[in-house]
Amino acid sequence: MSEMTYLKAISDGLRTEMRSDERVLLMGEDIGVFGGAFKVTDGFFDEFGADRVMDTPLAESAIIGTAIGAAVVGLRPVCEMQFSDFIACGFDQLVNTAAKMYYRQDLPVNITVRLPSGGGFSGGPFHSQNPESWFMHAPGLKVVAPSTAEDAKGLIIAAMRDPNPVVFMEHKHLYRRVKGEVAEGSYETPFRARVAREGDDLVVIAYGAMVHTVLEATTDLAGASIMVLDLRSLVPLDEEAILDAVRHCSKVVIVDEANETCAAGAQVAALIAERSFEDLDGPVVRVASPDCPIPFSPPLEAAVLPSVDRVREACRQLLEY
Amino acid sequence: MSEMTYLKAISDGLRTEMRSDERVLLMGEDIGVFGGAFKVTDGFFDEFGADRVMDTPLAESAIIGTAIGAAVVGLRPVCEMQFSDFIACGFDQLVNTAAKMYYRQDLPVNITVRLPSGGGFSGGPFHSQNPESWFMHAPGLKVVAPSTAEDAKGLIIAAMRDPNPVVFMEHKHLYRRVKGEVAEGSYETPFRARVAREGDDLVVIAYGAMVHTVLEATTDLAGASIMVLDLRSLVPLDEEAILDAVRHCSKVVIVDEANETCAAGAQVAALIAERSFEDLDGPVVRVASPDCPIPFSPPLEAAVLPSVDRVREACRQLLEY
Amino acid sequence: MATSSTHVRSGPTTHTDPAHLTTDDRSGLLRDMLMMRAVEARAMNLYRQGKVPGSFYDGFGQEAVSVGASWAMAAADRLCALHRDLGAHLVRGVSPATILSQYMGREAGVTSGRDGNVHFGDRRVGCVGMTSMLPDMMLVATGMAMAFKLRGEARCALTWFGDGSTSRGDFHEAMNWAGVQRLPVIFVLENNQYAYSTPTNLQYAVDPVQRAAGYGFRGVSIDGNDVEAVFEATREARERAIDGGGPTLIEAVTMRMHGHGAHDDMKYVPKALVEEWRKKDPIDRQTAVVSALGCDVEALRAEVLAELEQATEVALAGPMPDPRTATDRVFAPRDAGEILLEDGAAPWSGHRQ
Amino acid sequence: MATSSTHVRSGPTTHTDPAHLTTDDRSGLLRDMLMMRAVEARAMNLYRQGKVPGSFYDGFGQEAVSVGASWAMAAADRLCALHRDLGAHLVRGVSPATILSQYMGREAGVTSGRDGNVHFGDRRVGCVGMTSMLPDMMLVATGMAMAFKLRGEARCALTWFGDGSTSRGDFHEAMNWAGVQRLPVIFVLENNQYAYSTPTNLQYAVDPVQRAAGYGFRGVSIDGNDVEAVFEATREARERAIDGGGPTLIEAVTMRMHGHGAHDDMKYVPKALVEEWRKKDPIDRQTAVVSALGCDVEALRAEVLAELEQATEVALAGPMPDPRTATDRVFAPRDAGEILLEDGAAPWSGHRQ
Ligand SMILES: Cc1ncc(C[n+]2csc(CCOP(=O)(O)OP(=O)(O)O)c2C)c(N)n1
Ligand SMILES: Cc1ncc(C[n+]2csc(CCOP(=O)(O)OP(=O)(O)O)c2C)c(N)n1
Ligand SMILES: [Mg+2]
Ligand SMILES: [Mg+2]
Repeated sequence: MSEMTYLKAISDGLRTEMRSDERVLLMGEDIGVFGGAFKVTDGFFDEFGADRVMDTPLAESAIIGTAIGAAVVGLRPVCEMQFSDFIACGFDQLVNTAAKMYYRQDLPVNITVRLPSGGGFSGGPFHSQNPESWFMHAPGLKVVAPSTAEDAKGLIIAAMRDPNPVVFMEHKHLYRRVKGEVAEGSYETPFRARVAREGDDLVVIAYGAMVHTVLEATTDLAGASIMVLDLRSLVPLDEEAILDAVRHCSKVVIVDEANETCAAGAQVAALIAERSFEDLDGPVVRVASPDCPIPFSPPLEAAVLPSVDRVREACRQLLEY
Repeated sequence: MSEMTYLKAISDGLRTEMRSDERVLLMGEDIGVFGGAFKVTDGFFDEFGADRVMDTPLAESAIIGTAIGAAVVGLRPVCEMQFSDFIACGFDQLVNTAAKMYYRQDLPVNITVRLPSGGGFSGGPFHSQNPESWFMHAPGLKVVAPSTAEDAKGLIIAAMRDPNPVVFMEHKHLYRRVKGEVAEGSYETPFRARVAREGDDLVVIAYGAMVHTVLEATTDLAGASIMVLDLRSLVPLDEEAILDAVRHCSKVVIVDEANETCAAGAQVAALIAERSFEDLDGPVVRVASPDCPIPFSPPLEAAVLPSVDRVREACRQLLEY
Repeated sequence: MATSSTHVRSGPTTHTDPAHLTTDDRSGLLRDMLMMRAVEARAMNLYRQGKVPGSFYDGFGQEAVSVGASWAMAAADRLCALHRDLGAHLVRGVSPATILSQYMGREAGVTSGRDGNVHFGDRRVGCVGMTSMLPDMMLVATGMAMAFKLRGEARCALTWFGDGSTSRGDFHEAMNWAGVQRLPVIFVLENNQYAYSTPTNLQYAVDPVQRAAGYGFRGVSIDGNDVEAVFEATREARERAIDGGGPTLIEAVTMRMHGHGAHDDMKYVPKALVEEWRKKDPIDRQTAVVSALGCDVEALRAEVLAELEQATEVALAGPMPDPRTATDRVFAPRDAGEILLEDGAAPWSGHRQ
Repeated sequence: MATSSTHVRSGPTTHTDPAHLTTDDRSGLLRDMLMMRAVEARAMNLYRQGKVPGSFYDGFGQEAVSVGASWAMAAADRLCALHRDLGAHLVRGVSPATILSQYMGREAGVTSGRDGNVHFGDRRVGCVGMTSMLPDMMLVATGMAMAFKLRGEARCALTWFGDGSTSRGDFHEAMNWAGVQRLPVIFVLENNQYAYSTPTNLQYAVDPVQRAAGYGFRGVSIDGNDVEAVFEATREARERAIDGGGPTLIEAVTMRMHGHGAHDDMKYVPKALVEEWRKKDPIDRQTAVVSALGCDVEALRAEVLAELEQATEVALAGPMPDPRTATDRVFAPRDAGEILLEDGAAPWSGHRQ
């Protein structure tokens, strides 16, 4: 065990798997010599060389498309988008070619697509997006979103080993802010939810960076006992864990950093509305970014992203319901 | 008034607006000499010429991107994707450049993007998709989806006049199957929901092709009085009409042809779960395509798309709840 | 300028060197073209009878392009065939019965009814099923070639695409990537003069074969209705690829002799153009070549038709897929990690030497 | 082949014809470059003081490219400036105070704090704010040019982009579209040798200026650190565009003299390369030209700095945006339909004749 940041845990997972599986190949812009825009692959170039830590042309469709090709002949490419926002430029290859290949042709596409996502540091409209729900709505893609260092390592390893295309949401704002004990060597985190805190009066469901916002917001909230459920995986979605938590607490708040409409949280809310009707003692409350681009200027950005205060207020109101 | 198909109503709307506003320009693959893959622009080339009914190269990003450029200097381009599925190839320009321009720069982007969507005719995984929820999750885009000939004309005209980028979902399976009385001349359909049938015991919420499936499924359903709400617009979403209907009926079924997870219906369900808690006499039931690519072979496709039977069964069960 | 620029101008038309083809090869090429045409003609009939759901596309008049190019490929090479390239599947070893089942959406089709018409690729013969979005497969082929190069394998990847497809960004991203990495990939531009109804002058100002030079590799334009010329250009490109000489763009100039799909009467194509090209029919041409060598083409034709009859019967007798399986196979199970493309048939005698 | 092919090979380097520039023009070019450098240096300071949120990118050493090219543009022309092109905004008339406000996310910035750093364009001076996804603006510029051509207007559109940006599909789609329609659009490829850390040999095998020929229009490579050469090449391209001669790809060869952003120490760039280019500083060069003409460059410099001081004060005194407005303006109101790009400043004397 050693303590490391969320970022280092991702690096550690990639490195561990690359050492044990020579089929793993990293592809992306500036990931080699430079070590990546966020330094996730710092030092990899020296250890693994240009062939396995490939500095690609600036071409997202090509990164995904060639990775698919390499995968179906036996490599296990991990693609980095420099920011998750740029996946819009490789969208077609991901949702059409990669996602549907196994269903259509019985041919698995073992690629992992790393998407550094999220806001909170004045990245503005093109460097702050949380695009996960687009991929939840593209059958054939798995989507995971760790919130802790431990899970970051375990999920990136599991993603590389999963024969399906896996979209790995890594939240930029967690990279260096979040630290934790991480086991040495190789392990996999299952694509299932995790109870981040036990509780009885209300459950808050979140994933990625919002797990931390939620934990902070619900610590010592007027003495209430609040469960926090960290989804970890969005596809597959751990429906059982969600329904169990709601059954146990009878009240639920769902928090998304993404824009509200058709976000992951909308799916979770819809699930609960359909399956937990008799368990609910109050409305299914959502907290999310409103439907606008994520603004650059700090006061504007702070007004848009779900804050500790907004989550706390939502919980307080629901507790009183 | 004259009776025409849904398809002809779209043509009629385009033609009417082109005659009165010379800024309107149609762009797309094979829309000129050939009149479009579905013949929506049949005859337009002869009437308006190659400059206003532009046969473009096979390049979706270019179609959207150049349309944006033309719009900000005063034209009003209407882009046709040959099938809605191909919008994945122009995704970036739509969600990043068009959608965010007004918010970022105070510069409206008056483009309309026509997306012939939906399944039901063995189009297979690449010619049957219903991608509307991707665009609902891209702030800055309006999204409309007519179900009738009358609304098809009124919404396409309103879309062209709206200064924002509007995604116009036209369901291929309605093109020639659905007919209706359509007023001559110019009119706009508001971006609001419409009660397709009054009722008191249960409301079914749908849009596009599913409105017809729902109307058929709920005609004479064990004597129940079933309201059908046709959303018509997905962004903006007519929240008031939805909440009113639920308040009135206390039971709701939401039907999507799209894949279930994070679909438009998920957002509607989430809205109801949050805002109608005290009005509900039963779970918020959803009927949608399961999360898989839309298969080609008729028995497989029929097993996936929401059918009259599935909707009827869902309503029956909820009525008995 | 800190650029390594390799200026390779487009070369002249490659001519067939018959030394590479035995008489059996040459009649084999004809046989596969005959079978492609026969299968598509049959499928068109089945379509008109309502037995092929959805829409129907064929490669009538373009048989030489897919057959000629795939004939040059070795068993370990990998292919992505497009919608005019039925011949490639036949060459690689997919049976006519499987193909007809595929068209009809039957369980025995390559995709078990999950995808339609030519949107398929049998992974057991080294083919990736095409994505409809054109030309996505150029990047997939480039990626396969990248893997071959990284592993130091003497194999190559090949894909086809049309004149219209050259307008899309993925064409460029693939050409550029393949050029930068000097990959063993062969791009066959099937220039059939139209993209649906759109003539090439609305698609490009300069013939795309000229662009190869701007990516640092060879571009060659050949007669796409001469199956042996297509074979020879591909064979040569393959040799270069395997030898580390990088990619090749082959433009096979041909003509789409049917509508874009079964629904299209192609009124937009000048009649004279069609007439002109009818005289260049690739099957007629190869028939003349093979007849001159003393082969009995009529017997070959009869053999093909007999095989097709049987295939049709088999296909028609097969069941439709079970609707309860519709949502199976969205995700591969964990142990599917070892399922990859497998080797295909490689009929050319040169591969057996 | 049913293609209309216009073979236009890349031309030789264009040399400045000083007849097109008066002494005032020549010192004006210098002034704008001085101001660009001064504003960016100030902004970098403000960034280090924590007053510029997010990240910070500049165009140090590349001032000639944006200033020279935008100087050739007329008021009615339309521009999309990229992240190294601050000079273009200055030339078109955006004030240094507005720009500093923009960097600091203040209400008085062009985007009222909604977008950051150089991600802006003031529609009131005919500029479209860049989308971060490179090179999306090539298509937007192409679309503006298309509208001009359709309406028969004697105007053109211009956009810049980097060497890295040429690898993306949108580069190709724009080049191809512009070539097919022969549009009045000017593409300025700012080749500064690197895309973030990626050198050009990983980006392309052949210098992209060679590709223009493959799209049927002129490509020219010029010294991007010679502001008058950039001006002249752009002026000439603009004349051709307005005369119906179609697009031009201008490659301005330059060097990025700072890191990709403020966080980047560019260790990956050979020191010798930086040293070599330091001697070619575009401001030094134009200073020599203008001094030789008898202008008092020191006075000019002082004037620029004084203006900058004042601008900084104004910007620093301005308020941050009101958080309650954060979700305003997602959609334009119905009557916004008439809001379009407006004319910008066009300082070149040639436009006043
Ligand atoms: C990205 C994309 N846009 C649109 C289409 C619809 N479409 C299918 S085939 C076709 C024409 C293709 O022309 P070409 O590349 O010349 O191939 P051909 O059919 O002539 O063989 C079009 C527009 C598509 N398949 N993919
Ligand atoms: C589509 C896309 N992918 C990735 C990025 C991230 N990114 C920003 S600038 C940059 C390098 C751009 O290089 P170049 O085009 O040469 O411009 P330069 O910065 O050198 O002026 C990258 C990779 C981006 N902006 N857009
Ligand atoms: Mg074609
Ligand atoms: Mg650069």
